[in-house]
Amino acid sequence: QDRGGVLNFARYDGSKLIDPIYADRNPDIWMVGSLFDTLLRSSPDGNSVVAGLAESHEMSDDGLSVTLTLQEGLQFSDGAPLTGDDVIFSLNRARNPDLSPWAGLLGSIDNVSASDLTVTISLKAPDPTILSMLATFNTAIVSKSVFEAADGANDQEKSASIFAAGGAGVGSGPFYLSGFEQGSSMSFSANPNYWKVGADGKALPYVDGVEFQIIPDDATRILKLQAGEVDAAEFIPFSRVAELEADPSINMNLYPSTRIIYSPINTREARADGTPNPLADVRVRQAINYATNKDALIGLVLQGAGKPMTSPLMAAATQLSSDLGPLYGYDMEKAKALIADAGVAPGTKITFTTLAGSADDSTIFAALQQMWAPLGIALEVEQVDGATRGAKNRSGEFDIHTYGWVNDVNDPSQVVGWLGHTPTAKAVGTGWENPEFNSLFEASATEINAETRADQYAQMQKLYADSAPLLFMYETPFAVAVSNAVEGYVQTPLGNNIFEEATVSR
Amino acid sequence: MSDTQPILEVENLCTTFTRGGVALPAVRDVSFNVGKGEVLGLVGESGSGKSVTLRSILGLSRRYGDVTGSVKWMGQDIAQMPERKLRHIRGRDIAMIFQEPMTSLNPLLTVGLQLTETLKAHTDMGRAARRDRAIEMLDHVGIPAAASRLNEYPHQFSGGMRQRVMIAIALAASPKLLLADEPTTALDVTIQAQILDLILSLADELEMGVILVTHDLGVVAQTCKRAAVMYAGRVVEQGDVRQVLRAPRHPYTVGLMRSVPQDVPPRSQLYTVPGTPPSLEALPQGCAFAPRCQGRTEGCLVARPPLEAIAQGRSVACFNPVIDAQGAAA
Amino acid sequence: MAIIQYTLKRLLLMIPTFFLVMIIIFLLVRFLPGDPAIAIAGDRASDADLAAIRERLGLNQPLLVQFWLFVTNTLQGDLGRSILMRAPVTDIIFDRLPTTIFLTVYAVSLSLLIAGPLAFVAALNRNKWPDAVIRTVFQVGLSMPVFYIGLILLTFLAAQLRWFPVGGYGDTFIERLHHLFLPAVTVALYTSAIIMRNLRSAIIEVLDAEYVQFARAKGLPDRLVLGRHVLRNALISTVTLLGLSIGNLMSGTLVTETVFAVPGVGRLMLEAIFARDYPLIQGLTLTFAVLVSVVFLLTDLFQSTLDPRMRLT
Amino acid sequence: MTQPVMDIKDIELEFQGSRTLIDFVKQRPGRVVRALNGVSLQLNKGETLGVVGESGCGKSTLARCIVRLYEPKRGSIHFDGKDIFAAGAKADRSYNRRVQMMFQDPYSSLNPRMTTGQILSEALSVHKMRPEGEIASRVAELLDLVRLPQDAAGKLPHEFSGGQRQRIAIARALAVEPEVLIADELVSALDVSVQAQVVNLLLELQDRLNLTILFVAHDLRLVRHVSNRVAVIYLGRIVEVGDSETLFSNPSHPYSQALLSAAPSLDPDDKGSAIRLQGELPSPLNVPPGCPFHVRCRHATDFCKIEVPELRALPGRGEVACHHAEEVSENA
Amino acid sequence: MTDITALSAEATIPQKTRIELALRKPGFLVGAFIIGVSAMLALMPGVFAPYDPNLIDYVAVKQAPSWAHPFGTDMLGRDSLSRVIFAYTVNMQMAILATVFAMTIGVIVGALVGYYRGVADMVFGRVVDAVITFPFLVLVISVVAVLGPGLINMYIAITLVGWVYYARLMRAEVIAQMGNDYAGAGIVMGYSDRRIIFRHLLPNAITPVIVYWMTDMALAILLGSSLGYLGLGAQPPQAEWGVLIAEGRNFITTAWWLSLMPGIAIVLTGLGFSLLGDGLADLLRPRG
Ligand SMILES: Nc1ncnc2c1ncn2[C@@H]1O[C@H](COP(=O)(O)OP(=O)(O)OP(=O)(O)O)[C@@H](O)[C@H]1O
Ligand SMILES: Nc1ncnc2c1ncn2[C@@H]1O[C@H](COP(=O)(O)OP(=O)(O)OP(=O)(O)O)[C@@H](O)[C@H]1O
Ligand SMILES: [Mg+2]
Ligand SMILES: [Mg+2]
Repeated sequence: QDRGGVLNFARYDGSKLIDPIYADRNPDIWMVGSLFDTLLRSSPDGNSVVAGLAESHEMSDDGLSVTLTLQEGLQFSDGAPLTGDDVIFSLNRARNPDLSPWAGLLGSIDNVSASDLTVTISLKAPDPTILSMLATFNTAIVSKSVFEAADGANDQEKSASIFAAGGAGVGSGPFYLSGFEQGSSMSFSANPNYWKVGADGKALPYVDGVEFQIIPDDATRILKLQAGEVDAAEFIPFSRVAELEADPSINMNLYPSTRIIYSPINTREARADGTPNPLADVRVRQAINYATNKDALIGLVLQGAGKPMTSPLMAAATQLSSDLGPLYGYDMEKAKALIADAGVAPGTKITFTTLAGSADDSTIFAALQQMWAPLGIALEVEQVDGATRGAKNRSGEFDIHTYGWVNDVNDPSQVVGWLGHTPTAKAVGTGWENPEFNSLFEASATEINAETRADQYAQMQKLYADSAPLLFMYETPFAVAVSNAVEGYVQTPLGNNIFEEATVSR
Repeated sequence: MSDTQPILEVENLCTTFTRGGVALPAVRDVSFNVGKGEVLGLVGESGSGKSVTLRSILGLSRRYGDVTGSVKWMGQDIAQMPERKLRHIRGRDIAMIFQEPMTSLNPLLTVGLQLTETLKAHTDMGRAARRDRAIEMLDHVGIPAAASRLNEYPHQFSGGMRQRVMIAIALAASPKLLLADEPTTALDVTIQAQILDLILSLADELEMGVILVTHDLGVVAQTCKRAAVMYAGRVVEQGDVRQVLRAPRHPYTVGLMRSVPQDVPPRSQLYTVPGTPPSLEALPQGCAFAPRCQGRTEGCLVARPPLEAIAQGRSVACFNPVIDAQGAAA
Repeated sequence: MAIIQYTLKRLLLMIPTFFLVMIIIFLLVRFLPGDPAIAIAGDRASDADLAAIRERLGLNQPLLVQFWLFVTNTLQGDLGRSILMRAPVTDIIFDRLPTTIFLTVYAVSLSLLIAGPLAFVAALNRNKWPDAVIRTVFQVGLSMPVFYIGLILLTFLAAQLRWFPVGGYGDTFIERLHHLFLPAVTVALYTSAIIMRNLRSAIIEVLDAEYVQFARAKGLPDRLVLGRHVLRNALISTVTLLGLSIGNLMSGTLVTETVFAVPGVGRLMLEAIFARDYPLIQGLTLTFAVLVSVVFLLTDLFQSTLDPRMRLT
Repeated sequence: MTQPVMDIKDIELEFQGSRTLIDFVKQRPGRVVRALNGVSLQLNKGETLGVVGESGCGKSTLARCIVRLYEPKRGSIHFDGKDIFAAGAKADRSYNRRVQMMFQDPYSSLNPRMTTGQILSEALSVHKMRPEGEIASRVAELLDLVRLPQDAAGKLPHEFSGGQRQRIAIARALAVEPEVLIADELVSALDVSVQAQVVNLLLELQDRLNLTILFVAHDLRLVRHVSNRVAVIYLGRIVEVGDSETLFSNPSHPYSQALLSAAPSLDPDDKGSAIRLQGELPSPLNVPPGCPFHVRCRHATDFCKIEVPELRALPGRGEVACHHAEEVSENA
Repeated sequence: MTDITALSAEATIPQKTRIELALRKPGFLVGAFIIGVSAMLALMPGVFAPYDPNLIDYVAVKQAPSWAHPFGTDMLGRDSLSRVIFAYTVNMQMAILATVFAMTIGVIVGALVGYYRGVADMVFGRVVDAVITFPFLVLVISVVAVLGPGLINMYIAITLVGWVYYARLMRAEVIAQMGNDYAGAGIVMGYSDRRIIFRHLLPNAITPVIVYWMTDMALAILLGSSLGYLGLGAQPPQAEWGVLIAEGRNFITTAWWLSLMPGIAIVLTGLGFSLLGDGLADLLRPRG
């Protein structure tokens, strides 16, 4: 096994603050795992949890408490011992709604206590997601003493100053932060005290460190990789995948992901400006779904590197997803029939809101415009930036727009709540409201019987598929190109960048 | 000709510019001599080629047009001399004062520097010596407190003083010939008198030849020994200043003299030369003055009268010179 | 002494300008559609979360109060905390500014180096073939979009020939020169075209000026005539122009920094706008305004050192 | 002959240099150019009044005040008994019709993009001098009047020579049938031979149209030739005014004497007895106290440094502003 | 007297027509030619483009230049040549619409402020200072962000910022022209201020503005395509050079024609406007 060396990694966007509870953007979230450890970890297939800092865990029968046993001799990256106190501190911090935007995910926790190596989490109500949550970034363990010693009047400031100072000690992940330049670069150094051992029986990670450079421009990022200035580049545009696959010195990796690309459809009776909304009619929504040739879209946008969504609510890699594929397979005749049935006048104008500057969006638009033309739909484009798109989604000022999703949590409840549960987010702003769906969702939140819960999810997916509040598009992998020198780097379906087993040979 | 051996002999000097593909013969076949200590007046209307003549003598017109003919400085032809050699004559032997005192000094450099750089180029004086000489020159042209004004910039001087600074620069290296292009036009009459006095006295002291360009006949009368009259790029009449002014032979000179309102009844109609000077782009075929000339003949419209000597030191370019015209000061 | 007074005067004159600048910035930012709270909390946040964030940022206060806070805080040197970067805006800007300044100065120096001598060649050969060639080449440079040139240079000189690194900006001075060469060339292509155009016509004009003719008539060697009399005068208008176009020059860095992955304030500006990072946008525009004003001031001072007519007595 | 149409009383005019911050800090006012310092002058019907003086003495400023391009700080100008600067008077454009000005630079005073025809018909139509239909024929008449060929109407100013341009300017002024003409250095920009043509035209027109002319020039011979009366200005103040022949042959003010004697004679043998003035021209930025000329005057006494001399009539001469006028004119 | 006849025969200065002189300049000719052709393409793209620019062909993506597709096809199988040609309409429209309002406003404001000076001029001075202390692009991007991306909003943004530059130029030129006596002559003739400003000063002061306008049109195309590149300008699938380059940039090594052709179009048009501007400067100067 090659050991040592530094891995140079080109990112599309920089981290701003890597702290388990404050990370809210993907570039932050996906790096938490490198600096911090969680009590449990997701299994490689993503369907169960395995040991992390806690070597074992046990759920009580009534589902109201979880007992975990920490490994012996755990240390933070500076060698200080990691104890139950740190766990209590970290979990209380994570579930404090005044601090963490993610606190809601831990709403079921009543109390956390620890004695010696045993940590007990008692719950207010049964929570089927709790184990997954203990394997999620926001419950990662931080050092209580480091936080106590840090500068700052409150937790936010302490966190920021710890991050700004960098250095070992705050986490126990495979690396610690050793350098940071806002928006341009970041360095990780190997944590010598990391508990996990590699294939050679010595402590991981194999590399001495990882150097990140932030290069937002896709073409530049690839050029850097091709020029050998970096060893890996993430977020390769799919249009370049084939070219990089052909490059013998580069491995083009397409990691399975939970990312789905879909388009919320405004289902309200009237548009925000008061005009009647043709898309309120489920037949119209179904028709445009049928009229959309997903394979062609995948061909155009992803150069084939993706697959149509098979579950309406989540990526196939997510637990509990049902395979309903082909979900609205391309069928122009059916689409035309539905449109005729709904009585949509030819030349009906529908606005498609896209993200300014996104090549994918403009390709999707161009394709949809052509695909839907036979239905008599005149598709028009409206370009906005991300912030505006979010605001429009909230206020329902759109007909259709593109959106994407990647799971943060290894459990489907988050995405299903977001896409379908009206009280959570008006079903991604579509305004779709189905009482049956809502009650199924609410029931599943406390259902600890795995089978019942699975059944509830299957029903929700069926309901959702039928009324098509979305234009169901496709799932995409994470495309990361790495040089031949690199091995063992992984990006998980949730997007986390895993460097602990990566090696570079020079 | 002049009483002394000529130091400058200009022969058949022609300068032609090109503008938009059209040839502009600004100076045509000009010939004259200047002797030691002699002051030659060059008069003529605006655009008649006075300035270009002076600039061509010094080789400054080459960059803009085509210069032919010969310019003999102390017997040596400098018309075709390469810049590198010519530059040792410029400023040292032949100096020039420009028409516009306001624009002829570099606004960004101190007066002192502009004075001493000439000395540096032409003498081997040391720094201090150059400075002393500069002060001396400024003193000479009547600029008070010269030492303190060396570090001042041109804009801090009035028009008359700038003109004097230029004279000081021109005379710094004690040239043997001074080309003075309308040194007083921009100035008030009272200042004009001071400057002319200065140039004359220096010409006298240093035995310096001077070509004085002006369009003020009074200035010619008061300062020059000989006068040459230019019209449309040519010298049309040349001779002793008294003869030229008192008994002009060329019809143009006659017209010029008579249109000056002197010794005529007040508010009476003045004599005028009809018409306007021709444009260089469209010079008449024959005598350039013929279209305006009352005494013209058929021949004048076809052939160009050469500048011919009609008496000792006197020449006229006209087929039918005026015999008895009364000059203004006759 | 005079210089100090002059500077003082210029600074005083800047007060109303800056007030206006602050109003423009403030209003512009508030009129941006999209909610900074959403930008902070993400699309998935609940309405209550958003309200809390607005409260925390003081965004629910009346505009006038917000403006007053903005002005008073700014005067105290406090530009607020960046929403996006979670750090004080001043820190972030001071972090990034040197890179942009370095890039700009580098680009201007390159431009002068390229355009200066060529402008002389063109002016001295006015309307002859070297002039035509030089002018056309620069004209083409002026007509090329920055992002396109950047792309081409990157692809061929950096990625394929590997003469220059593709991105980043190095640590030592020499490294920086090397790293930032391509971005600087990209910016310089535009700047040098402007300089070349202007300098050429300035030189031509000065060459014909009476005082240059007079300098020749004095018998000065060409070296002195060109260097002392011509260049100095021609430079004044060029430097003025350069100073005036500094704003546009910095616009160039906006795109260049994005293409070349240079972590400067230009790129930051784009990020800030897209993330509705109000404090950062405000801070950055203000910084730009200050920077540009400082450059104007420097240009003026430079001009008044070169041109005694501009000096105050 | 002695009926004044224009009565200028004691006008003063300053140009305020912009007040710099340094001025502000030092609490001093900005730089002031005192261009006119109490000028009084009458213009009689049908006469030509010449105005002479050195460059920058305020000749043009005076001319511009008369046509209301500048408004004096103090003093008044009455035309036909009416104050031209009185409140509301400015709205009356008929004054601008009745009093016309011609400028020194014939090129810059004509709009380079308008043909002669347009220039003239604009003047005619704005002031409704003729019904629309007759304008063309009137333009032709005017061209005739100033002896320009008829095809001139279609040409742009740059296609004319300097003398012709000046004639266009004259035609424009005459188009509105004015009573008073202000000619500011009308012929200074022209060559001697052309000057005479324009001056002849002016004299002829004056006789025909009974115009009153204020003739500003620095060519003393020319002023003497055309003027009935002459005023000599020094540093924004009239130092002598009087009948042209008398003043030229026998100037009374020491400055007039110096000025007239400095003009070089056309006779090479008449070296004249030029009076050489010492010292530089004082600038209007810094007008000396007392008699403004005392700094350069041979006859100056201590009294001259304190007391400003008034313009007073001298028997057998015109009016002179000199404390020592009597002795001085004796000596001359 | 002799002079009456002689005077009317006076020679006027012969003058080559300025057009004739301008036509002798190769730069001007080339510029006029380029812009002429561009205008033609912009007005009638359909006549010259071989294909529908928006026709997607899933099976013919990224084809190299060939006889059928002289500029190849793009990643959606659209014909690049047709897209470049159709982009002429947008980009030439950009050149005009992004500048013409700014110019009109700037010229009027500049002329008024330059003529009257006073308080309005001082206020104007501060506004100019404030606007030019912002980098142009930053201001335009912010305004576009406020108004939302899109061509119309881009024009509004550029106009809002750009008029200042015209006004500054116009003001300076009007003040310079006021130094000429014809403005004073107008006042002396008793003409109204409006007549003096708009009939006399404006036509004379506008030459540099028009020359600048030419350059500005070239810059507007550059700016427009920069914004298109950043996604703030033209809307897809509208073909616009900046967008086309942005689309093609990922394929610069594999399908170089995608970005090269629109790149050439931008450079050529920019060159055309600049050359035309230089030529016009000579042509419009009142003296030959
Ligand atoms: N560099 C040049 N290029 C083209 N034409 C020129 C150049 N220099 C002078 N001329 C022309 O040559 C002619 C003679 O000009 P010159 O300056 O010698 O006249 P001048 O007699 O000195 O007149 P003035 O009394 O006005 O100074 C004029 O028609 C002028 O336009
Ligand atoms: N607009 C102005 N602003 C400031 N100062 C001025 C202005 N116009 C004239 N002056 C100054 O007022 C004084 C008188 O000027 P004026 O033009 O009246 O002189 P002039 O006698 O006509 O001179 P010239 O014979 O040179 O035409 C001069 O010092 C001049 O510099
Ligand atoms: Mg001359
Ligand atoms: Mg005057």
